[in-house]
Parts: sequence; structure tokens; C-alpha cells
Amino acid sequence: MKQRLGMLLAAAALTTSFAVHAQQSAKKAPPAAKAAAPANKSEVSKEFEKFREVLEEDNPAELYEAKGEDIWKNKKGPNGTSMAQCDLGLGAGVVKGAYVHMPRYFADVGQVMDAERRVVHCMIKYLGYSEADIRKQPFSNVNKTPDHVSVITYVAAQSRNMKIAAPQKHPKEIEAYNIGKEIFAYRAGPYDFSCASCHGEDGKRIRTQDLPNLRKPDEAIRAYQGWPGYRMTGGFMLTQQWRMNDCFRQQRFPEPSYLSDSITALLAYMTVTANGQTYKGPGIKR
Amino acid sequence: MADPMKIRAQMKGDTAEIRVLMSHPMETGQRKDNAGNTVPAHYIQSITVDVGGKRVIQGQTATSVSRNPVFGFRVKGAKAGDKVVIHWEDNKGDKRTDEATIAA
Amino acid sequence: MNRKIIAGLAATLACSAVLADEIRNYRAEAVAMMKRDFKAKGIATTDRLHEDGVQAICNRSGDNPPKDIAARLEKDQLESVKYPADGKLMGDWKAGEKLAQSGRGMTWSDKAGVPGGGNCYNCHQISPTEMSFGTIGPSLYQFGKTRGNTPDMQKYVYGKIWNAKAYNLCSQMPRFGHVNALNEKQIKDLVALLLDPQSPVNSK
Amino acid sequence: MDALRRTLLKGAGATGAIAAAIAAGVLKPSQVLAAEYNRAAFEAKDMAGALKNIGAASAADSTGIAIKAPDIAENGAVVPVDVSSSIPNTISLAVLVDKNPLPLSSAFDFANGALPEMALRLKMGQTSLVEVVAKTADGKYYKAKKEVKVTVGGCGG
Repeated sequence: MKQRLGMLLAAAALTTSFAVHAQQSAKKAPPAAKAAAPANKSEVSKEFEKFREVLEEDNPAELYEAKGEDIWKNKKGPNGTSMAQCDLGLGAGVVKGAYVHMPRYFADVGQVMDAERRVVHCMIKYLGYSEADIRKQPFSNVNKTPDHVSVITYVAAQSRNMKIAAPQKHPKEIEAYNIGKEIFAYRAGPYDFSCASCHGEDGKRIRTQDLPNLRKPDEAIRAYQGWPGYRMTGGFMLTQQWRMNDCFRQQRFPEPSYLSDSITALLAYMTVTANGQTYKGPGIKR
Repeated sequence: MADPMKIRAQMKGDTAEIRVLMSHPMETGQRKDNAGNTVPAHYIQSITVDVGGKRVIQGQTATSVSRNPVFGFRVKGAKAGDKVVIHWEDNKGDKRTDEATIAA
Repeated sequence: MNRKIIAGLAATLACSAVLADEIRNYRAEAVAMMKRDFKAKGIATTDRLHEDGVQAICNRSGDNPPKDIAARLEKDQLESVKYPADGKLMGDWKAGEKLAQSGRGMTWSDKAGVPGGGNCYNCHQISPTEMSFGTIGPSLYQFGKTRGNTPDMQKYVYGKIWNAKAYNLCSQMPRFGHVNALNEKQIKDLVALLLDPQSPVNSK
Repeated sequence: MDALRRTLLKGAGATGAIAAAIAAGVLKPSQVLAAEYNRAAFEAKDMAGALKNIGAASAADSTGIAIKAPDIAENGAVVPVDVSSSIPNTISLAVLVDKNPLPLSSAFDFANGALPEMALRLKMGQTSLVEVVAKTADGKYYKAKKEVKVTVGGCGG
């Protein structure tokens, strides 16, 4: 069978022009299939929607935002130094609006960085945080919310109600977007999942959780502004890097390194897709 | 030491709307940590709200209140500029007091 | 085997892409980047980043493979389904319901050797009593009631759970039996959940 | 403060002793609430015990209590609930979750212009009834309830 498969695939490669992101193939009807009564699938989501506003109005994310602001402004890091020299892309020390302009190319490091990667970079460089410590616990848990998570929450909140505008000028920014787009669609692992398995169609859910179609601007914004977000399960702040990490866990992939190029590329793809939309985060999530 | 509360207070007509976010684990005493040990109960037990120097609300709470609690109250007859002082104490004796001014 | 196929395919595609419009092969760059950035954790080893034949075809066609190729590969997949030696395809629907509820299995936080769950409610409506169901897959409520539970239907459901790609090459549904995510007994129990007349799936 | 003396929060008996202790300088006023924590009610493991210990064992059903809560909660760890009473002279509200290990979540007293209403967020381990008890100035108790379904979640959004 192995050989046959190989031949078929080779044949396929020769005879077909492989359109990337072609439409989903028509689903084959099971034998003697008659569609079961369609479920009223929006009922649960509608009930959640009614209370989203209440939850968003008083979002415990604000507690972490305040903590992050304190660390950023008041020399609360290990070295007692200031973030005044940290350039998030809009000039040294400028926080307002910086979040919605990342990922972007930073000449000082010669690479594209997403917001979280840049913030951590600055906290190591200017405040004296240890990279090893941050990598030891990159994400919050019930016992501890690392400082960088609070700072990212603050930086994100400083772009609230602003339009997303991740740049696509530098060749490396364009490269990151295009590679991110490919990672998004790449199916592998024991379950054959890609990011698109859950986030490639409109109106889908896992259990009761709505899944935005990340190929569309008005849906990509929903994912973008969810994180950093206050996670009700457990009750702590989680970031975009965490969201990507845990998606890959559930995709049954091995683990992406924290702040790696692959995650920056995915975030570039998602953010650029959401460009022009208004950021309403930080979020509050299930 | 406990982190600061976040208090919002604003007049709507003759009524002040007060919202408060508190930073607290609200441990039930039933959760187990990764090592399998029970995490001791740790929760806010009492809350008071003073507006313009008068005690308007006093309450007691327990572990059925969510982690990082959120409360909302309304106080009639308060005025813009009045001081809102909120205080909590938990079962371990930790406490925190924060204040805000009612916005017009 | 996979590596050879992929290498061949990649070479073919890379050439045609360059000739066509001088665009970069971002897919190859993406895969190389992932292989650099992703690390083994627990049972989730890095070999999972390699495509197998079916994944390779689906990845390269945007899940829309040419019909003739799809038909032949589906046949291959179907031939690899292992049906139970005892010929019994329906197990215990109650055990099936429990299995359908569990979303565990095969992640880096799952332990080796611990049986995983069916993950079914993540994507499908099944029993009417469970409101928390996903919609990535079709509703399976009343599945047996509308289709019956003839030997052919049992065989189809068993095969579909064992290897969904045997019926729709680029289906989003995992190949649970094929990758040892579910064992024979577990699949039988899931077949019963869908087809047993006593199962709540088929209640009025 | 007078209104606050006759409320749900007072455990039986202790008040006089505490007042004396404050007068004698043994207790600071700020310690009063902690000292008076209604342990019996908050540590009761069932609804009957909790209701009895806030004095509301025979509370009458009332339509004057409004409970705004989701029919289905997005997450049982954070269920937003709004409660209010239109029963005249309501001075206290208590909120209980019948299936929680310790059902009484909170009890609040209102005075000096505070309206008998509050917004809060509750933990609910499973589908439960949220029950609200109102106490009026003349010492009468009323109650109302609403069911909130708690479901299994997906991957967390």
C-alpha cells in the first residue's frame, strides 16, 4: 500500500495545479443519509451574548492593567530602572497606540516581533528581568501571574478603541504574514488538525465556544481582542502567546517555543487580517 | 500585601453607581494544587462601603463568590465629589482599603 | 515513506511555483520554521510535524484534492480499516456516551498509555440531554433513528470513526482507529451510542 | 448605623457583648465585622442550614425580588448575577447557590440611601438554583429563585 500511495501522490502532484485555500471539498453524503433535524445551534450562544456586556463592563483584567502600569512607570523591576528607552515601535517610551501597530519589524534586533515578544525584550533589557525566569513560567497560573503578563495587559489597554494597523512595509513583515498564513493552514499530527480546522469556517463552535473564522477581518478581530484576556476558568490573565500555545496543544502538535518566530508569524497573519478593525480589549474569556 | 481595588463611582441622576473590582484568590479550601495538596481556604469575609462619611453598605461573603470579586451597588442621595471608601477583610486577617471620588 | 513522498512533492511544487510567478515557497519556509521552533513535550514528539500522505495531499490542495486522486486514496484508507474479529460492531451506548464527552487524548498534557476520549461533543450534537456541543461536524442527533442500524450502517459508522478519511479524504475528523487514539472496544461503544435504539440519540 | 443593627448579618446574641467590648477599648470598631462573621450561616453545608442561620427558615416566596442571571452560564466560575428587591423597607439581601458545598455566598445590609440591590459574580459548581432572601425593617423574610444551567466548556476561546 505504501508504494501505491506514493505513486498516487506523485501523479497528483504532476496533474494538478494546487490552488492554495481552494474551497472546502463538497462533503460526501453518508450512505442512505438523511440529515438529522438541525439543532438550534445559536440558542446557547445568544444567551451568552446577553451577559457578555455585563462581564466586559467590569473586567478583572483591569486589576492586572493597573499592576502593569505600576511596573512600567514606577521602576518596580529587579533593577529599579525605567522603561523610558523601550521603543515599542512608535518611539522610545511611547505606549499609547503601540500595541495595535505590532507585530512589526524592529531594526535594533533585525527581526519582526509581536507585542508580547517586544515587551518581554524590553523588560529584560531595561528593567533587568531574567529571560530564564520568564521562560520558566511564561504563562499565568492560579498561583502566579508573571509581571510581564501584567505589563502586556497594560500595553494592550493603552491601545483600547484604536484601529489595528500592523504594518506590511518591511520585507520581513510581509514574510511573517505569509509564513503565518501557511502555518495556519498546515495540517499534521495524529488528529490531522491545522489552525484552520477550528478557525477556517464561519459560525462554528467547539462545545459552546464560538470559533471566529480567522481568515476574515471582522472575525479575526474577535480573536485578536480576546487576548490578553482574563480567563474565567482559573481566574487569571492569559496572553496571545498562551492562546497560540494552547491551540497547538489541542491541535496535538509538539510545543511551540515561547516568543518564537512561528508564533510571531501566526500573530502577524491574524493581526494583519484584522487591520482596520477597532481594538476593544483586553478581553474576558470563558 | 493585597493589590489595590479598582473603584468606579459615577452619578446617574440622583443615584451614585458604584462598581468595585477586588484582587483576591477566594480559595474555597477544596481545590488541590499540582502536588495534590489541598489549598487552604482564603476568602474575603467582610466588606464595607462608606459614602460621604456614612456607612451605606456592610456585607459578609464566602467562597461561592468568584475569584477576583466584582460588586456593584447604587446609592441614592449621594453627590458628585463625595468620597467612596471601600474596605475588605479576609479570613486570614488580610485587609485592604481604597477610595475614589464620585464622578459627575 | 512519508518523507520520500513529501520530498518528491515539495520538489515538484517548488519548481512549478518558481517557474510560474517567482513567488516564494512560503509553505516550505513555514514547515522549516515550525521544525525549528516546536519542541517535543510529553507524548507530543516532533515527528508529529511531518505530514503523512493524506495530510500532504490535503495541505497542497487546500483540502480540495482532485476527485480521482481522492477516490483512490480514500479506497486505500478504507482498506486499512481493521474491523473486529468477532464481527460485532455495536458495544455499550452508555460507555459510548462517556467516551463522547471526554476531550482528552494525545495532547502533550495527556499521559502515555492512558486511553483517550472520543472528543465527539467538541464538534457534534449527539444526545439531546447535552446542550454543550460543537458544530464543526454535523448533528448526529437521531442518527440511528433516521438511518436504521443495519449491518451495512454499523460497518459504515465503525469505519467512519476508525478512519474518517476513508469516506472524505480531507474531512476535518480525526482518524481515531488509524492513529490508535481509540481502541476497538471504544469504537464499538461509540457505534452503539449512534445506532442503538436504546441510546438517547435515537429517543423521540 | 441603626438600620444596620437589625439585619441578616447579626448572629444571635453576640451584639451586646461586642458593643461592650468596644466601649471597654478591647475591640476596635474596625474589628467588629470580622468578630461578628456569621460563621454558622456561611459554613452551613446545605440550604436549610444556611437559611436557618440567617433567620430565614420560613421566608415567604415573593415576586418583589428580581434576579437577573443567565439561563445558561458561559462559565460556572463566574456567573454574573444582579439582584434587587422592590419590597418596601428591604434592608438586607442574601444570595445562595443551592448546589454549592457552602450555599451562602453573601449577605449585604443597605442603609443611608443604598438601594436594596447588588451586582456580583458567583461560582457555581453545577447547574443550580440561585436563591435570594430579602429582609425588611420589620423583621420579615422573603425569597425568590432562578435556575442557572452550567455546561461543559470548549477550549476557552
